[in-house]
Amino acid sequence: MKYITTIDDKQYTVDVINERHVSVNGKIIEVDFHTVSGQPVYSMISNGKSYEAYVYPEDKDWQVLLHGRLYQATVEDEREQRIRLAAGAGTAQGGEFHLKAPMPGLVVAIPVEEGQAVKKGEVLVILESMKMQNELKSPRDGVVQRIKVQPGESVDQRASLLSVV
Amino acid sequence: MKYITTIDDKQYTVDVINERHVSVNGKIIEVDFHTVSGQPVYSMISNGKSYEAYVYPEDKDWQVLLHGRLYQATVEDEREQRIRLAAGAGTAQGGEFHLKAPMPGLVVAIPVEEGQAVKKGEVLVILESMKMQNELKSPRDGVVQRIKVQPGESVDQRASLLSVV
Amino acid sequence: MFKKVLIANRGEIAVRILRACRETGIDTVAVFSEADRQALHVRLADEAYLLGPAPSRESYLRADKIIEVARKCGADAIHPGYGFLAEREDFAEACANAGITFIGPHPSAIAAMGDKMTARETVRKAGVPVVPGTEDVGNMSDDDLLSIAPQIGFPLLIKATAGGGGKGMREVKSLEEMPILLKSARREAESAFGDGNVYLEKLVEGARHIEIQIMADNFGNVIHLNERECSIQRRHQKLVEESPSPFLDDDLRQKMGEVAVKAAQSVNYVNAGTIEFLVDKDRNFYFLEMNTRLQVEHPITELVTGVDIVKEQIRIARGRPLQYKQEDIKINGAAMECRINAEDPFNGFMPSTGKITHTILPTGPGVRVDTGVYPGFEITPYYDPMISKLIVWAETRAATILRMRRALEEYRIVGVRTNIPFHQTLMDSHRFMGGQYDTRFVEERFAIHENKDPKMMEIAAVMATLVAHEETQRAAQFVQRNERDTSNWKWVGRWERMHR
Amino acid sequence: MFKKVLIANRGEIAVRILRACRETGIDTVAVFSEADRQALHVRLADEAYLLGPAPSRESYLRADKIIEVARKCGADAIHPGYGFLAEREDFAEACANAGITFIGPHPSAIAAMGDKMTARETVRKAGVPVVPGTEDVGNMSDDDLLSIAPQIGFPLLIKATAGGGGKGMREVKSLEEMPILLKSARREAESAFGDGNVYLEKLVEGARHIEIQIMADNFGNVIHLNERECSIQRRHQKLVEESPSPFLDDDLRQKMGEVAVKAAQSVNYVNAGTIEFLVDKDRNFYFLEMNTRLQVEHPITELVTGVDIVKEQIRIARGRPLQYKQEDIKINGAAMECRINAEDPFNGFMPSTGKITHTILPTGPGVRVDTGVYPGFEITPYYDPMISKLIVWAETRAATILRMRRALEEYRIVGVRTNIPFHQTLMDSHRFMGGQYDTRFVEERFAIHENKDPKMMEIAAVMATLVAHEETQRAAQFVQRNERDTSNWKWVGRWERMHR
Repeated sequence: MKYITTIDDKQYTVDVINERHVSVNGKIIEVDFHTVSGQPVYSMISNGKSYEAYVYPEDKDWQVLLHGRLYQATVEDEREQRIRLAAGAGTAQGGEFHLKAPMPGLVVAIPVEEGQAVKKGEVLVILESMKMQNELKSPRDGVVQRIKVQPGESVDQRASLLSVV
Repeated sequence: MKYITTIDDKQYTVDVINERHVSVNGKIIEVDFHTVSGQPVYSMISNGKSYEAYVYPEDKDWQVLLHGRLYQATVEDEREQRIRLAAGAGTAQGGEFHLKAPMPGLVVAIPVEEGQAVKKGEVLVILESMKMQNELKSPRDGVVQRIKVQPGESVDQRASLLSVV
Repeated sequence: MFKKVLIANRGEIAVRILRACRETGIDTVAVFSEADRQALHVRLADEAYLLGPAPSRESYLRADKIIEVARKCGADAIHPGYGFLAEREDFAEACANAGITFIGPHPSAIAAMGDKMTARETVRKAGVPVVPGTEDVGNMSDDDLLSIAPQIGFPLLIKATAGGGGKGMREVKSLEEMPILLKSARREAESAFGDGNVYLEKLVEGARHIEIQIMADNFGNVIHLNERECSIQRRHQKLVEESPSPFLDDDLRQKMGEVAVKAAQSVNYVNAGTIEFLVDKDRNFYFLEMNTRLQVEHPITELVTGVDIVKEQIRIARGRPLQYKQEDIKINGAAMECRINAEDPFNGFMPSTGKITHTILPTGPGVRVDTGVYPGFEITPYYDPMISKLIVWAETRAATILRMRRALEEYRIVGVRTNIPFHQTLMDSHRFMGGQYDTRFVEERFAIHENKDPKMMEIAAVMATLVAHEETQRAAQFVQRNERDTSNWKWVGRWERMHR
Repeated sequence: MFKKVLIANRGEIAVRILRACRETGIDTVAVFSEADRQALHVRLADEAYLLGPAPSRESYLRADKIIEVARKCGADAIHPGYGFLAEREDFAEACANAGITFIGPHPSAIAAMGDKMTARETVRKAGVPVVPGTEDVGNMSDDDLLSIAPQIGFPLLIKATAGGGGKGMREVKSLEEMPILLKSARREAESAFGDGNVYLEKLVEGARHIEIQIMADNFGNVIHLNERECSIQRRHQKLVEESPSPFLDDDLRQKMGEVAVKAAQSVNYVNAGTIEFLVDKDRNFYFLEMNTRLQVEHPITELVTGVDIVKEQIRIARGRPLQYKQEDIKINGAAMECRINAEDPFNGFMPSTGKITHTILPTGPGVRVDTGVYPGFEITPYYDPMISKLIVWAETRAATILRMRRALEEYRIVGVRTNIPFHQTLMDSHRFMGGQYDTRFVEERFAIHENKDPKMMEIAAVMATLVAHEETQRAAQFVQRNERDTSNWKWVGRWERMHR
């Protein structure tokens, strides 16, 4: 069974050949893969090297905690990727970014205005939570639209704050 | 809902009145009972006192690990107890005891013979396992019957070794 | 002798104090907010009482309720931990009035050190060097502060009079930006301490934050337990502490210790406390403030001196003399603490809320973990993001760093993001290893690279794929065997849970 | 400098050694049996290789395979841990022949001390006092032993020549019972060591088992790291160890230390080793045997001396001189270790196999846990029942006992029975607290009462009932909502798993 697995911007074509063999981007490797029962812990021995990872789902992705580092992997089979690419062609790049509150908190400041052009990394909202002031930044260049909250307002987790178009 | 709960030889009539109240042998106590999510850990606050216990099933009983001590509790509702008592009347006391291997191992010695009378606590079989010689003892007085193994024999876990009638 | 102590706190420090009580044969009383019903301090205590809803103001800051609980359950003493009510003189006073021992200094000492401006004046008169800054005592208006600022010179710091822990603190580079920063500092101070009052202090550049732990009893004995180096900070929040400091020599250590004892004596201090200093490049040191309570980072001092600070606090509060003389206090090896916060170091250290589904603690030689969380724990936005402290001891500083790396790698926390990758990167930093850092190091000269080894990325990809593949295979089997009465998503979720 | 070390062991000690390597920047190679594929030492190592089926003879005792693995993967050295191949001179020899450093003494020293009869003779000649017993060297027949026994006097001990750890050891009260005990001792020795040879030793009554840790380098430096008191035993298996011993004073400590160094020197010993002594009521001490390897209980010495014994073993094997001189070794506080075994103390300490479903480790000040198990770990009958070591340090022996009580209460192991209740009862024993015990204490003068507080029994009953009640309620709801396609039992099981 063939999968396309993406971590950051890197794509891996992983073909699960059988229980002991996998090919990665065409290169066949032997794997001894085990689940530790009752835990999301997996152990893989490949070519003598031992790897332990916690692998668990988060939204549609897989989180892989490997040797103390966290990797976020998207795993799709060929069909899924075709569907996504077909669907995504229309909206993927040009889509809106909806800034949501990552946690409940108090909106301290909104240093941008509707219609304002922002760069990737620019602060959109300052949200106070866990006794800290947290800067919510724009993940890409765009124009601010639909600011739905005001400074001083308390918001719930996942509340829509504003959009970047 | 009323239950008869037994620990060792002690019986408790526990009536779950509602979410916050339980009566134990007729005495009503207030309880604040919580599960710790994803774990068999329970926290109970009653009359200001805080208790944490691991409660988990084993065979038909419940194991309660409370303040570092382990209790084995049998919980039955009234109907279950009636059925058991009715069924048990015929066989309970006079039933055979079937000695089974608590773990895989090597039978080192069988210091008893068929037909021999044994007392509670007398050694029936010596089983070597985990690099230790373990003495399997009779839980009650009786007569040894049906010895199914020989010294030097390897046995699997739960293999029948002999009976005490 | 205390028979019962109420711990007016939550999280790891409540558990820490509870353990000290248990090891001294004292019964423990926990108090908790609605958000903390399942918390470890509640489960481990002998008694536990609800204070109120999750927000601190309605629970852990309710001095009246806490004293009421203590009185009703017959507690002899209250340990306030750090934060919350620990540095409120009115709370210490109220305890005394209720006939309950407050495990900490006298209210007068808390008051004297609690107002940071008063504290500066008090210790200055006792001959302790202070950072140049506002010298008046009392509330100062924005106008006053704006007019004084140029005399102090820029850059300077706005600091909360009632403050501590970096809250209500702002760095000011010029007069122009000062009004807006004053406003936000006051707002933060008001929200953190209920007091928006601020003062100014010159920013000592290239400085290190080094503090001295002191202990004092009711018989006039005051000793110091050497220093802790706390310069690894981000936004004035300490992240890593170590003892001894790689910057101090015995001579400076002794001088600072003596001055710290003097500062404590200037307010007739009793119980455990900490004098924070700034030390500049030329080894001049300046009093910053005194924390009149147990510190988060007290364990590193415990590991190098062998003194159990919390047990000693309890002894002192019981009216016993200090068990130690100054000459008993030696430095044995080196200790370091990493504060493990629920925040994402790859996303601006954004706090991460949610449920911790699994944890594996590092153990083995030289490793101590002080934690209040556990699998199933829900991290809420109501409290501090610090979820545990990883504390390591070894014979030398170098061995301690290597051990910390090992322990960080072993530590697994699944379900929320943590700053463990930050600590890992820090332990790999040559400047940190060389002890070459000051309080600006993390923000100005340190970058957390994701630094992903391509080989490991490939392994992660393979492992994720194999897990996804197994799930698909098993889910398919499961679906075949059962009527599907829920959506596919739900089945996968259920399957997931079943196989944990 | 070693770049890669193979650890020829499993369980907690493999993890312990692995951590030392990691903290020294050395890559680690694990080896494992089929039963241990998921074990912690396999998962934490950099490399891992299968040896064979579960039984030790087909896996961890396969010296040939282990050396082959080491050669193929390019390991510079092998650490044998304790047990398995640790005291096999042929293995140490084979390592040397393969050009791989054996982290331990020279084969000649292992051989000299490995044959217990030879060892007695060797140290006796060096002026070390030994327990009266058989004085010949070489295989002795049952007839020989039966004829010598009356000269030694009863009670006496049959001991395995190749032995250690109580295996193949039998206490003999009279000549009559001796033949059958000889037979079973030889059988046990044969199965444990592949060598059924035994010898006799007078049983020193009321004796304490006290051992001295020594370390020696290749440059003729030999030091001792003081004593460990190991008299808390059951069937010659140590259960609790402490350092310092409550029985020794500085004078006796120094004498025994000097004699231990002499014993080590008598065989040109290099690396870490332990001289076991019996100490009688009158403070006479007798050499018992030398363990030419790391001991299970080494951590308590680490905690009181500050020396990392495993790291020092590696340094010595690398040809470096000892980092310490005798005068550097001080006793700081008191440490104690409880061996946590999977066995049921209420059922004759019967080993308990099965799966560990949950564990919570005790943490916080002064607590160290060395463990190779984890939630999901399956305890098989193939290996030792010891699953972890709980090690505690505090400033005084009394504080250590109190801390151990706290830690034992916090330790949760769910799924198998453990001897934690035994340790809890021991820590409550007045005789133990008073340090009044010898090697027969546990078996002869100590009873583990269930000692169930009626109040706690009632609480346990209520909690069990509430859990059972909740399950019934939820199972009923679940059944209503779904087609029941499996038996009720299965549904409950599934429900169970889903809600974990």
